[in-house]
Amino acid sequence: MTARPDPGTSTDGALLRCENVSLSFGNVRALVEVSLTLRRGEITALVGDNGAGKSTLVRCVSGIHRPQSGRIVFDGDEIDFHSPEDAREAGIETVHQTLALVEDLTVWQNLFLNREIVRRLGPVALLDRRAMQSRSKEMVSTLAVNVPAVRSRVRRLSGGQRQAVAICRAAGFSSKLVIMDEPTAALGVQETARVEELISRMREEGHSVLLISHNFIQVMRLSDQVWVMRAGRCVGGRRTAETSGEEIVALVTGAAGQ
Amino acid sequence: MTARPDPGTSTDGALLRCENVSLSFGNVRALVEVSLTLRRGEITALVGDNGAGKSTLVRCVSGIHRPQSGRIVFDGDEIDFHSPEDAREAGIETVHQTLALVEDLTVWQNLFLNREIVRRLGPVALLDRRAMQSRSKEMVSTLAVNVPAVRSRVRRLSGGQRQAVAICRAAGFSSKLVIMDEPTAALGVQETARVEELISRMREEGHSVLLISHNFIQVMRLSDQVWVMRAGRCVGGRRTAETSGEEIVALVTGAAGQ
Amino acid sequence: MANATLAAGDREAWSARLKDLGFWAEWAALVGLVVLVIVFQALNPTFLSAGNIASMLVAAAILIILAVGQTFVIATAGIDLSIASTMTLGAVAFGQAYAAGWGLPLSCLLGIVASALVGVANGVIIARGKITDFIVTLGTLSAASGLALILADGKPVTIIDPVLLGLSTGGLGIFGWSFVIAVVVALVAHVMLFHTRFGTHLLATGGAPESATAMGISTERIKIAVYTISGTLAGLGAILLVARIGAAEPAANTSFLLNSVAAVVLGGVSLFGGRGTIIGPFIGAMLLVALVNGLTLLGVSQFYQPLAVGIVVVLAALLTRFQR
Amino acid sequence: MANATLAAGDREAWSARLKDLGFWAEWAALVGLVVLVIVFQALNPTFLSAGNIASMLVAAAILIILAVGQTFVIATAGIDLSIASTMTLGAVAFGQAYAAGWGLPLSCLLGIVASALVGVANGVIIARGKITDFIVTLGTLSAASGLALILADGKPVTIIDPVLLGLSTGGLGIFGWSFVIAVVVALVAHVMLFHTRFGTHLLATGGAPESATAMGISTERIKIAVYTISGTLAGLGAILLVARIGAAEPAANTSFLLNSVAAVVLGGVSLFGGRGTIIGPFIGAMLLVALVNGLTLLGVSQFYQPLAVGIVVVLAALLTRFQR
Amino acid sequence: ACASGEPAGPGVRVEAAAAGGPAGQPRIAAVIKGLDNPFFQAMKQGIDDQARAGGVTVTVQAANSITDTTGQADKLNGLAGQDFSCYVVNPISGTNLIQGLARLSMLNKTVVNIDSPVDPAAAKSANVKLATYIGTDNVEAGKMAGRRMTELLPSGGDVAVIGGIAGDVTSGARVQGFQQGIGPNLKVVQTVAANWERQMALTAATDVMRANPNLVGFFVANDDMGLGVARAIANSGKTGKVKVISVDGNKDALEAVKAGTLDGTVSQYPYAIGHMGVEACQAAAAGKTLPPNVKAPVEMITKDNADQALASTPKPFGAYDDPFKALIQ
Ligand SMILES: Nc1ncnc2c1ncn2[C@@H]1O[C@H](COP(=O)(O)OP(=O)(O)OP(=O)(O)O)[C@@H](O)[C@H]1O
Ligand SMILES: Nc1ncnc2c1ncn2[C@@H]1O[C@H](COP(=O)(O)OP(=O)(O)OP(=O)(O)O)[C@@H](O)[C@H]1O
Ligand SMILES: [Mg+2]
Ligand SMILES: [Mg+2]
Repeated sequence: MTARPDPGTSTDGALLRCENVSLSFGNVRALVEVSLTLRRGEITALVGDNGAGKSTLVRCVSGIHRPQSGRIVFDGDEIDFHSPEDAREAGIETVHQTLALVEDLTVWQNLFLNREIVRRLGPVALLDRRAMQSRSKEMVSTLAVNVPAVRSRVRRLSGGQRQAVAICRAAGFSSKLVIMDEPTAALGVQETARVEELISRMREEGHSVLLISHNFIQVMRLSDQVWVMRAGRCVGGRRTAETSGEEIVALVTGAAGQ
Repeated sequence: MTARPDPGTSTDGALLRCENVSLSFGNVRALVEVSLTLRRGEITALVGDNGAGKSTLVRCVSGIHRPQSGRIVFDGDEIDFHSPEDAREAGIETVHQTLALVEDLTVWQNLFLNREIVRRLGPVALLDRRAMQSRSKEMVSTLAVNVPAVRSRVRRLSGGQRQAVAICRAAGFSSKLVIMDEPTAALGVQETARVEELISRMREEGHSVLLISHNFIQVMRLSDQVWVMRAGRCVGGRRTAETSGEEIVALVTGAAGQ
Repeated sequence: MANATLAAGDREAWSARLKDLGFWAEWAALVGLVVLVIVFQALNPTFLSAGNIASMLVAAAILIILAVGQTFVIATAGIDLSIASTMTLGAVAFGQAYAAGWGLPLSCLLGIVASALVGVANGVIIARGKITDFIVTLGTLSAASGLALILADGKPVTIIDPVLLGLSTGGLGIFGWSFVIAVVVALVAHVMLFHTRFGTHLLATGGAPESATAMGISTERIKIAVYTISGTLAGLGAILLVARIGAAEPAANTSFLLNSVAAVVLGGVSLFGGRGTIIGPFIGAMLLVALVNGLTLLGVSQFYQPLAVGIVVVLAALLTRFQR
Repeated sequence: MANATLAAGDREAWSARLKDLGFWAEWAALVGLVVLVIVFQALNPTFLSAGNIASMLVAAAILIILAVGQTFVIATAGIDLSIASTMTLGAVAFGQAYAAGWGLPLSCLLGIVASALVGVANGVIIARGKITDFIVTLGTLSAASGLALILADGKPVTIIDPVLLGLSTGGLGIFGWSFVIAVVVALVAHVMLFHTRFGTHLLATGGAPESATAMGISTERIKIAVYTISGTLAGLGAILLVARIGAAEPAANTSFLLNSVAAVVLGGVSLFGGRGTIIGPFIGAMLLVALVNGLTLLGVSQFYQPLAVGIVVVLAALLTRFQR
Repeated sequence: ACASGEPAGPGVRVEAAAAGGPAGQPRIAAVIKGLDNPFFQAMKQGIDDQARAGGVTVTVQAANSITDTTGQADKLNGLAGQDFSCYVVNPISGTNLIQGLARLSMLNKTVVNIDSPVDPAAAKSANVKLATYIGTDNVEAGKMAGRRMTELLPSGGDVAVIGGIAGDVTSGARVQGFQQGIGPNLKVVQTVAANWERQMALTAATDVMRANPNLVGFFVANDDMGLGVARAIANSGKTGKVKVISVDGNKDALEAVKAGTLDGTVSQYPYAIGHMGVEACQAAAAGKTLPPNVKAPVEMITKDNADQALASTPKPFGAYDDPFKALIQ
């Protein structure tokens, strides 16, 4: 895939830095002054209870929401994404918890959504369906066990198959940061193993990954750094090597301070 | 809740028995001659890869699909549910993988959907909103950590909060069998612990539970019996006490025979 | 103590609500209506005279009843395009029976039954046949007007009946009988929608049909029921229509169709189903009637009226932008 | 070898398809059309005479063009209720310009631009204002017909132009020019929908707007684009309409609205968006035109025609029951 | 017979026994405006009655509604391909049928234009040959109503006009005539469109009376709406104080005139128009030369002659000029 990004472009190793990011929906304070950093070439985990604000933070970084206050610095520049398009341009691919698939489109159309391969015929650009279909077959077969046909509509896939498609899409395009919001929640053992393998491989290839998961064993196994959220606040961060599952659980439940 | 059901009503201890149940969607053979039994007062687990057919089997038992061949015996009677209504009447409550919540209704309306409490005023039956709301508060507080307001619309809840609501609904009404299709997939650690507690408590109270999960640790911890599905077939069943996680994984992946 | 705290909480909640744009959006139709009333009253003082209010209310009655029927259908994510032709058919059935000497009560009954049957047909074809609401009711729109033409042989029947005349001219103070009937219909509909199991099941059917089915709700029965209600209300509208114009005609009444849907949508009911109020469409219907009445009072030229109606409808809808 | 296997596979796939009810459902409009043609031809042999086919094709042209525009909108889960009034406005703008001596090409351009502007207005209000399509286009329906009345001062303008006359009467064999134009429009629309990025983004916007947004597709731009397309096609329809009836009139043309939607739905396009074909609505429009033509040829009485149309529409829709 | 007004087409001599049909026995197709209105039903009745009397076959088709210009064109085109020898057409607008008529003229079929005239300029440029035009002048009908209104209200005052669909041609002509017909004492203060619907006319009239409390009269563009306006006047207790005159002469309207709720209706005789249309076809088939322009009877019905009118409806009660009768004798 892409060449290993040069870790020396910014003074520290931080690829993404959130500083005092806040966001409320009416009375619900979903994010309260959240600050955290992601280092280049690492897998960073984000954990927390249901409703802690993890997905909301992800949506801020990937351009769906705009924070009401605070700033986000990505790759050295302060970002102010007006749309998910901007985030994808900047090099952030996201697997949303809701998957963000279009049920009535086929697997290959979803994989290449807004990244379509076109052939130029003078002034008009026509879709290159064959190219996209054959590339899609490759992409899907690396991940799925019961490989869905790339020409079938997503509506027909099982929950796990859908998740596999969404992950393929995020992993399939060269990007600086891949965000995965509970990517293995609906997956079987074999599929989970493959996704974990993929995540490790991405780190080896120099991508950075932000992983959200409720599976602490997975988090401890894969990540380099863990951030913990509770009730909209970021209540702590640990190097994975220097912490234990128990400490993380204590942070999540509020039994321990920062 | 309800009194402990009498385990002696049918000759063996089987509450539910599927015999050669098959169902295809067009070319997709989702279920191929599936046979399995569920004993009374036990937690039975059903495991298998994504797309193995677990949810489809559940939908047959809970009256959404009708099997194309084979028979299902519940509580001694052969059943032929024409609708989910019939299944609920017969005493089967289901937490679907899709949750089956109505986003635009409030939490309490969802909890009491098609089980509404009414006050009779002569010929008309009016909803008893207060009674339902206060009962709902009780039900939800047993399970959720970040308790959602029972009068807020489900649309506003986080993924985990929704799952909690769906589980409350299934557990809240006296029934012979509660089916849970991946009930903890989107849940945090604390919520997962509470749901597992709830499942154990239901067994103690004499309910039978069918649990579908990709989390083998959970399965080994909770269940009395495990059934394994692969590519639409039921490829084996084991008493949990007499098997190991490795054997189950081998069955799921096809590395072992029946 | 506890009560006092509660009241304080309530008060706070209200003031928060009033600041919330979403609150105003839910009441877009009301806000629009109030603005219109103020503008028209400022420009022409007869607008709020008792006589004019009375005639607006009477003019709004039929539209309110149709909008209530339409609300039930739209809350299940359907649409009843046949509502106006069903009314026409009901009126013609009523007229033919009356002309044949069936007497008023029996003729009324026949009119309502004829309309209700169209509703049942809509519901059964949509629910059992699993065909899109739009196309089925488009078909019955055509079929019902055809039947009305055939039944009436294309001719209006003049109906002069003292009871009907009383219905269209008498009333309680400024509230004409037909408006009183419309209010009663709206009240009953409100109770049905929000205080019965049927209402909850209806909203569930509209909001998430698969979830509703999984919970054992028969969405088919609900669909059939809402179209039957819509047809029955069209029948009631037919009787008020005959009472109002003193004749049963096989005319198309197309304006009632679009206006009934407009009233519902202005009333803040989503066309995607699952949500709805009765008061909203009620006020939406009043808004549309007040608009035309006011423009006529001001003597706005017939050419400028459609333009003005269009602009006001879009402006009122702009308010609903902030909904949810 | 490989090729032979492939062909065999294809053949099998086809025979499986033919046995599958879903396949027939996708082609409900075509099946309906074929059945109608057989029935009418059996009852009246002039039905398939070259002259009658030619006049059916010409009669279908405007409806086809409007249905194509409507398809774009409906595929994004919207609806353009203003399509017929936009056409009226375009026709009037064209007529006024022509009467003022602008000459044919400039007048045509003005007609199309006027209609396209209504489309842009629809799109901008819907996308930026986040208001339901239904109510916005209901508003512009009213506003556009009002504008047309004002522009025309309520009077039709007779337009006698040899080029326009040729457009409405000449053609390639039995294919009148206006039908040829409609076919070209449909072809271009098909390519746009299925072979460009725009088309994919359009279907994504209709099928799952939130997912489309998350993937960086600007659903607002797509919405504005489809309404602009619909308006522009309404303008093209306006020119064909003027050519056909020889006058630019501020008349309502309401039947075109419902028929355009009916053609789209009969063509198997879901009103919930995200799916669609162009050939479906094309055939749907032909079906509706053939139906009325056949009934006229058979001399079916005026009163029975709406009934027959209603029944056929529902029957054809029954076929789509087996879709998906 | 034919005096005033420019004929829509020259009185062409049509070859006897045009395509199909034995000489003297025309096969007739008629395309009229819309059958959801008693006016056109009376026209159809006239056509049917004369066809039966003369022993000729006739197929009658109508547009879906009075505004369905293209639908009517489609219907004429559908009939044009068939084996008829004579076409009776009542176009919705001056030009909407031009295309089909051009085709008929090319085939040398007899075309009889009734009621609404085909636009002469359009007919000329498309080479449409019309055998004859039979109809009433809507402007003239409006004038009669205007004159009657002036008689009823000698002291003058404010009057209002309720028209059909905004922009409709027929409605426009009647209203224009009314304005020409009223004396200087009467003033039209408001014109409202009520879409030819009785219910809308009722609502509109109620509102107009509210806005203009001194209103003394209404001119209404057709009888159906006229009855709605009469109802509005009765509802607001102004019977007798506010006069209503409408146009058409339907049976219901005649009865209302007799009962005094309607103060007058300008009766056009669609029955006679349809009747003469068929006679014209018969005359053409017999090889006779047709008069180019025939005026159908129009009568002002008031309380005095309402009984007479009712007795003979749908036929005119007075004697009228029928030049075709002599031709087919
Ligand atoms: N669009 C919205 N409108 C209103 N409230 C919202 C919205 N989105 C999220 N919330 C609220 O914000 C809070 C945080 O939600 P979020 O989805 O970020 O939680 P999460 O940490 O991802 O939880 P989970 O693990 O269950 O996915 C929740 O209380 C939720 O109800
Ligand atoms: N309504 C349907 N139409 C067509 N195919 C279907 C339908 N429902 C399920 N399938 C197919 O049936 C197979 C079994 O699906 P099912 O949802 O039962 O799997 P599962 O075991 O529950 O998987 P998961 O663990 O991912 O939820 C899959 O291949 C799926 O694509
Ligand atoms: Mg989340
Ligand atoms: Mg499943």
